[in-house]
Amino acid sequence: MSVTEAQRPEVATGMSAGAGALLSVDGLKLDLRDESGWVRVLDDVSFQIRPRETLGVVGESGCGKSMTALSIMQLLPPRYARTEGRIQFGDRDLLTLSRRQMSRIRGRNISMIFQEPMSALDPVFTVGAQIIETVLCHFKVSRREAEERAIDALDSVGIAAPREIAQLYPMSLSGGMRQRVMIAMALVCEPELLIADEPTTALDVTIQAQIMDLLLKLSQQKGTAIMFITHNLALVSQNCDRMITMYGGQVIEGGPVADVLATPRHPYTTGLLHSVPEAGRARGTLNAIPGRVPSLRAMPPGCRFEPRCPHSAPVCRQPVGIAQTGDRQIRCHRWQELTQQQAVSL
Amino acid sequence: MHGVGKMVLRRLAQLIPVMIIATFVVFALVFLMPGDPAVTLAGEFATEARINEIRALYGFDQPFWVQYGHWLWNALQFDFGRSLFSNEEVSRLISMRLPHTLLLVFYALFLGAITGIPLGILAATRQGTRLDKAITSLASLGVAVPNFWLGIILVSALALDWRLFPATGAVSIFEDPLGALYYATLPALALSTNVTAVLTRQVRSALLEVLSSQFIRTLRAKGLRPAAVLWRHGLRNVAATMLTIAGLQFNLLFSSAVIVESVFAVPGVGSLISYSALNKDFPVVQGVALVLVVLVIFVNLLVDVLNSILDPRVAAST
Amino acid sequence: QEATPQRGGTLRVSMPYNPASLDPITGRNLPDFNTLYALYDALIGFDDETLELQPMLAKSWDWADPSTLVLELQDGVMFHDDTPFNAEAVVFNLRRGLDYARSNVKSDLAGVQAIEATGPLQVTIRLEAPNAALPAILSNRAGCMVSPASVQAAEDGNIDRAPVGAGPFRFIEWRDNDLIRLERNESYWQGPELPYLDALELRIINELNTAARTVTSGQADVALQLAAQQIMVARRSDNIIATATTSMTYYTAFFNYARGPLADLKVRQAMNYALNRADLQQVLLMGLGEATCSVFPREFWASGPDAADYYPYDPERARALLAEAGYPDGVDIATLSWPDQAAMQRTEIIGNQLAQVGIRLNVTPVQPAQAIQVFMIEEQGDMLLSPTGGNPDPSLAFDRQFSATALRNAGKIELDGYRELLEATMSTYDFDERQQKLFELEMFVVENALHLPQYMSAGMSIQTPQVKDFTFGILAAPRFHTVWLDQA
Amino acid sequence: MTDATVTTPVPAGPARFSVWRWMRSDMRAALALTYLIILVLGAVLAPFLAPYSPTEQNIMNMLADPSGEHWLGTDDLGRDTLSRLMYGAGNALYASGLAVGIAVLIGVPVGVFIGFVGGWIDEAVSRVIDAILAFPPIVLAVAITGALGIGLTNAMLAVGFAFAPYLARTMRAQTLVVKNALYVDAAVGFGASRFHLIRKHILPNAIQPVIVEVTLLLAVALLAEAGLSFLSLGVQAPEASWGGMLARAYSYIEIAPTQMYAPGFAILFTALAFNALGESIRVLLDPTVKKI
Amino acid sequence: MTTQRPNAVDVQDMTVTFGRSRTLVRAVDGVSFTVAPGEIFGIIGESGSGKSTLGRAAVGMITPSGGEVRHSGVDPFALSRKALNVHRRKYQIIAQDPNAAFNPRMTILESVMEPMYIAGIGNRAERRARALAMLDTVALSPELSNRYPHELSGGQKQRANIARALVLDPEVLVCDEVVAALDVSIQADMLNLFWKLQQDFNLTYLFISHDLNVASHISDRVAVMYFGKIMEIGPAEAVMNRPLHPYSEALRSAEPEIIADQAKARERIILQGEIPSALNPPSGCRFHTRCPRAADRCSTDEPVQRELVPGRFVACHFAEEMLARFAEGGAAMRRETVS
Ligand SMILES: Nc1ncnc2c1ncn2[C@@H]1O[C@H](COP(=O)(O)OP(=O)(O)OP(=O)(O)O)[C@@H](O)[C@H]1O
Ligand SMILES: Nc1ncnc2c1ncn2[C@@H]1O[C@H](COP(=O)(O)OP(=O)(O)OP(=O)(O)O)[C@@H](O)[C@H]1O
Ligand SMILES: [Mg+2]
Ligand SMILES: [Mg+2]
Repeated sequence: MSVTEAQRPEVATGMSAGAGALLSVDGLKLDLRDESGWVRVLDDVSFQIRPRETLGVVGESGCGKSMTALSIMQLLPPRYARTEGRIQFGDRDLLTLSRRQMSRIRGRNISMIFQEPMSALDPVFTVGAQIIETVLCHFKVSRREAEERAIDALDSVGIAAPREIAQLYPMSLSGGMRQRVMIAMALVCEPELLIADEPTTALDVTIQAQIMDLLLKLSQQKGTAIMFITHNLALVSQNCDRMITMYGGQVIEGGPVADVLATPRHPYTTGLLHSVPEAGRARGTLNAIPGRVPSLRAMPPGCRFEPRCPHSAPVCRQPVGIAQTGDRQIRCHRWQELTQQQAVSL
Repeated sequence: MHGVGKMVLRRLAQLIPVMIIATFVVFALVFLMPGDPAVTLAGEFATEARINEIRALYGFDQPFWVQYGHWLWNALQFDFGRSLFSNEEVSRLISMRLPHTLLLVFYALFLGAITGIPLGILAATRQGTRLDKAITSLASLGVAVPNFWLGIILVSALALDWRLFPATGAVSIFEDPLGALYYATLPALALSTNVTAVLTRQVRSALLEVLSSQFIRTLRAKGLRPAAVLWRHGLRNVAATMLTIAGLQFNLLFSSAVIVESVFAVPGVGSLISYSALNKDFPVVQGVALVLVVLVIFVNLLVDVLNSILDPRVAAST
Repeated sequence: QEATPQRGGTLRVSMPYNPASLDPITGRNLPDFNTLYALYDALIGFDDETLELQPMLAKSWDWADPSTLVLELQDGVMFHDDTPFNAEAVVFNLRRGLDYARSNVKSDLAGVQAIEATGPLQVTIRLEAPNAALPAILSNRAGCMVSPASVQAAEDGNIDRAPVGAGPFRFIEWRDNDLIRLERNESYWQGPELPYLDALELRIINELNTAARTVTSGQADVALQLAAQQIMVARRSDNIIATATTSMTYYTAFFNYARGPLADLKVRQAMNYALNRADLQQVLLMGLGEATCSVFPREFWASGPDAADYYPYDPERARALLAEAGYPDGVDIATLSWPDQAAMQRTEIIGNQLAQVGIRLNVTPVQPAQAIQVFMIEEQGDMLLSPTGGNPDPSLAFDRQFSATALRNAGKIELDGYRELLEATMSTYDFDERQQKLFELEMFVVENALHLPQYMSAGMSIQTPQVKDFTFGILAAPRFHTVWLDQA
Repeated sequence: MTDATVTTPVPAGPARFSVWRWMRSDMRAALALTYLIILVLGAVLAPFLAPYSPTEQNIMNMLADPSGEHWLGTDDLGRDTLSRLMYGAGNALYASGLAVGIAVLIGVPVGVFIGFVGGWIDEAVSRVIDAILAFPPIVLAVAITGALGIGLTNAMLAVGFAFAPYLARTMRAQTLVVKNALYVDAAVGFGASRFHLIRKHILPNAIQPVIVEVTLLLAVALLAEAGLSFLSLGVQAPEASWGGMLARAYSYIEIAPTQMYAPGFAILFTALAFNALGESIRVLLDPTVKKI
Repeated sequence: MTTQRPNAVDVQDMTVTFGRSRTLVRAVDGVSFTVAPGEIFGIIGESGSGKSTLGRAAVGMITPSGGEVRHSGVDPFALSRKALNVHRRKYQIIAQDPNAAFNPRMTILESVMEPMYIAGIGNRAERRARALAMLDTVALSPELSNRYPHELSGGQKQRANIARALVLDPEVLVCDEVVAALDVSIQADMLNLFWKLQQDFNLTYLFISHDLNVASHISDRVAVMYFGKIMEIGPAEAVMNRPLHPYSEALRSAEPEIIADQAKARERIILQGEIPSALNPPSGCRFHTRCPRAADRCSTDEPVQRELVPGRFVACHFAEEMLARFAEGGAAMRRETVS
């Protein structure tokens, strides 16, 4: 089921975005509308994904991980969502594309898999039909050819009897199987980028391990870059090359996984790391981050983590931008001080 | 499909007690009605002796259980007896009248569907706009309007003033299919408002729910055009809802037909049953009620079967 | 009409009632005659306007003695099934009326002792007692001649739905509550010309407005048994002819005068004085009927000169009578009434009029069938508002309402003197004498205020101008054999 | 336990339900409610407001067209249509209320009971409900009215009986859902009695969709009353009922066609108002839509 | 653990089934364990392995179809319905989903007062005072008490949930996935709270979790469940670091860890396939269809649960081999972890 280079649209080949990034998100802002009006959900989100790389996105529930992904895919209804900024994919700014152009990119160049494998597949079509549909949507091939590709795709995600499984409806599949189908569907057109939004959260650990393994293997084989969204730091630590941490609709820290986890610079990342329970760790002494994420309508004007931050200082009430040092980003007024303190305390 | 076959069998098994209970309910109700068919049978200038004679002749003096049992036994052999008042075989009465009612009901369903479904889709895809509000308001109107009143107004406007349609009557669908449709148009129109309204509402909300569900996002994420998402996946997912609504409406349409048939002088079972119930024409009421109940149950069964073919989840859950 | 009758065409008739049966002796309702007289000829006929008896299948009839009637029959009459009509057939029919379990004419023929074919075309009927009403009875259901062969062929002798007579039209089909189709009897005994029509289609439409509409919209030629509203509407239209003829049906309220307030003559009379019949008739029949205190139309030969206007509208007198009767504060009358709109409307007006003098009606609406049960059999309520009438013979009209055996006499009592007066009307065959006796009986009923008569109804019909020579007779039983369609 | 906290003042929770805010958020419901309030007032104050007595006949002036004297004309007995409409409003509300009341009184307890106990009782009663539901409701209502006797009250009792199974079914389904809710489980864990479970947890949570259905049923009942009156089962002369007025007007449709409109529109508007209110309550009660 | 006092919970060979004949599911199948008073007993397993069912049956919320349950020596199922209702108050469950645990029409305070109302404790004012005190104990600010459930966050609801479970002074608390629905930072907070409450009130916990880290962090001992059976029981730390059952080992290895590079390098056991259908369980050892070590006998003989090392019960034919491996490689492994 190889796809010849010629079939690939221009976006992918003309890889001209800065620093060789496949996807480059720049100052992304997102406003959503609900009953009480517009609210800013994402504020100045910037990050890059390089070809073939796996980027982990972590953060607590509601920090805007999914919204970032959906903004990239432009899957938010325009009536209820406003995006600003730049989302550069290859040589195009996705935000400037027409709906038609965008739907050609979706599923073909960027695909996405979702958290809930239970509800992410159309219950009234067989899984085979849903994969075939994807193929037919992007390639001018015969139905037969599309079928073959679909079977191949199911085979490649480790489904033992792909022909039989293709005849089944989603409801007769287990969660793990469904997620495999989702992956098969996402990868059948061999996209350059796969956005995986908490693909294993609803699964058991053993199945989670299978799925993660499969994702990594496939992405390596096909050279697909992955944006891997999760709230599980450990998963990121095991599976990703680089990571960003989000908080309150902003990216607050980013860099190579090993570096960030070894020497977290933002107090929030530190807090997250310390709150993970472990066997043998003295009970009752987990390092919890006090307080809660403020509501989107009541974000502090300065650093958004300031009210919960153990290192909060008056300067933290000023707005803070993101700083780039080497291949790491950090959004904190006091990161340099804190790094030194840490160094001293060590 | 394996699951479907099983479901049909199960439903058929359930059907038997339901039908027996249903016949019992009607029999009991008709029995409880005060008044005596013997009085009517005896005629305008009857004497009391004659009435007693007739009572014995027809077995009205037997206890309830005997009469019911007798009837049930015959009904099991498809013998519903004869009308007390016109001596017509009930089965013949039904076979002559049911087609008229069915034509009306299905015609009304059809009219309701071709208006309600597009309106529902339109409202759902334009959710929150003026158009949506206008359509939902229209739907409310459709539910609130008394059918027979609408029928009367339709008759006076379309039939009597403009002479577009015949005011009354019916033509047998078997003798003159086009004529039958022509005759049935006004009454079906009067009946259909409810179907239109309910379908509009339900299609709208079901489609909204489907369109906001997770898998729609998946479909769009894999590059499907909005039109394909709506027409292929959205509609297929609400098909079960539409069918279910149609099934429920089927029953309610019979209800409305009772009155609308009399306004339009349609010789259907609706007018027959109300007329016979008032006259305590046991065999007719019984027979018609039984046939209606079987029809309703059968249609619901059909809806379930179709649903389970359309939607595998239904097959699994039953 | 000046024009000469034309042959051919199908007359489409709308009528509100499904016949109960097309067997004359098992049917029971007056509107059945819409069809019965088309299918069957009776032994004796009558004039539509005067109800004067005429020869029909019996060329003549004679009282050999006060309890023996001899009929001479027409020769050469064939039933629709081509079996001959003769004395045997008459004997068969009359015996059937007496013996058949489902026969509703048993009481009509009650006094018949023997029926004999005294010749191929002569039948002799012997009675237990003189009965002047018998010829009239033979013009009605009991006299309608059915083909004996058809009865013998039918299962259980049940020919309700397979009528074979000797009338002008033969039966084709009866779709219950929908349509009855009849075709011309090609060998009708009254001549090769008659009937003029090729076929008759009687469409049953229960709803009167709807029925009337079939004529205005051209779907039918005639609509029968309409109400005043439809006549009023039709009269506005140029190409619809609406007719209303006073009929033998009258509106009244049956009393249970065996008990309660209505056992008191003064209360009954008070009610009669309190009723403004003219108004009532004007509103309900739009002036097409005839206000009366009697049970017959004024023109009818058995109706006396003083009965119809015996109780003028006199509320003062009514109040006085009530007070005399011991009800100075008014009286409550438990009233039963039919639930349909027309009946309710009538009840409301009557109630309103009576209330002016303090007679309060407590109305319970009941279905017609139920009303008989409740009022006449269970003997609940004081009075029942209902139309009635259409008896072939005046004596019968009294007998069936006021005799102790009559179902309508809910109290089952006869006032002193009633029985003698009734029997006198039955036992004389001299027209003038009988008329005199009937006047006396009528006055007895009126003076004793045995019921609350209101007005004579009118047989109402509408038709298109193409329909010729159609009349809706005084019995409200149309005959179609002389009707013709102007097809020009 | 720390007793210090006992004195901690507990500030009032979030704002309670307010009709005013509800109405402001939903124009249609506001309109409907206003209409219904006017209707109720009209019905209650009819003796003072109505220009004429509803039963006062004037047969010399029957079927009059609308005029300054009779705004909506007169009926077949010369009674003032407007006055009858106003008095009829009371009957209309009484009729719908009675029918729905009966339906609730029968349907809700039965539904809760069989849903809660389950087992063969549920199975058996559900079959009976299925059987009754297979009847066209008006046919059932006609039969029951026949058995009870003619009259507005009896007709509406019949409609109530005919609707009860619908409510019972909804209630049963809801009960089944709520019965398995975690909070019911929790209460069982605290040793709650069945009565307590039903009263405190199941009923309040299961009744929601029924409340909506009830509002919608009010409209259906109103239409049913008209229908039954049309079949001469609901009249109770000389009292005014809209259905009865409509049925009566129908016999004069060709003489005085305008008589059809007043009661027809009264029924239409009232049914519309009930529906609008029902829809609004549906939104109001929907926990996923936080309106107020 | 003192042996004098009877066990808080003593389960012997308990079986719980659902459905009948063809739809029969043995959700819990012949399980035995004991929980001492004041102990935190962790139950680990994948979804559908029967953890919740076990927990519910252990405190008498569902009646087992076989085996025995004793609460401090008392058989709750021998009690009358009334007595059971009273008894049950000492054995509470806190369920996984805090969002569904509250009647949406009752304020938090009302919900917390309800158990006392049912039990007939005190008058309204007293109940209210105690409820507020309890809410304070779980660090829920009193101004939240008059709110409705949907107006609270998941963490806050879970606190209220705990408060409600505690107002009747229970002895045993089944904590069924109590932190699964919460974010990490809140989860840490809750775990601390659970620990503190256990200390303060001397509670006995059955701590159910599918998250190995969570369960082993808080528990004294853990039981590993698979498909209705207990595979292994032992001290938390020991089961985590030196699993004696291939399933425990696989779980352990599947659980991701934040030790950046090392983790990637670590040899991971990825189990093949998924939990088989509950309607037709595999013969022999239930785990053999997925077990990397499975041999022929595993599909025929069901391994018996035995005590290999004092306090460690295992049901696997190869348990002895696994134990031996630790005896050899134990030292080396420990060295590895330290560096
Ligand atoms: N329609 C909407 N209107 C207003 N705010 C919304 C809407 N949808 C989502 N939000 C808010 O946007 C924020 C970001 O949500 P998002 O789903 O991206 O979070 P997440 O990081 O993916 O969380 P999770 O881990 O729970 O998936 C949340 O605070 C959410 O409340
Ligand atoms: N009420 C019930 N009726 C039928 N089967 C049930 C019922 N409750 C649980 N089961 C079945 O029993 C088995 C064990 O379920 P249980 O809920 O105890 O698992 P669990 O380990 O708690 O899973 P999870 O992690 O998903 O909560 C499952 O196969 C489940 O389908
Ligand atoms: Mg998300
Ligand atoms: Mg569980």
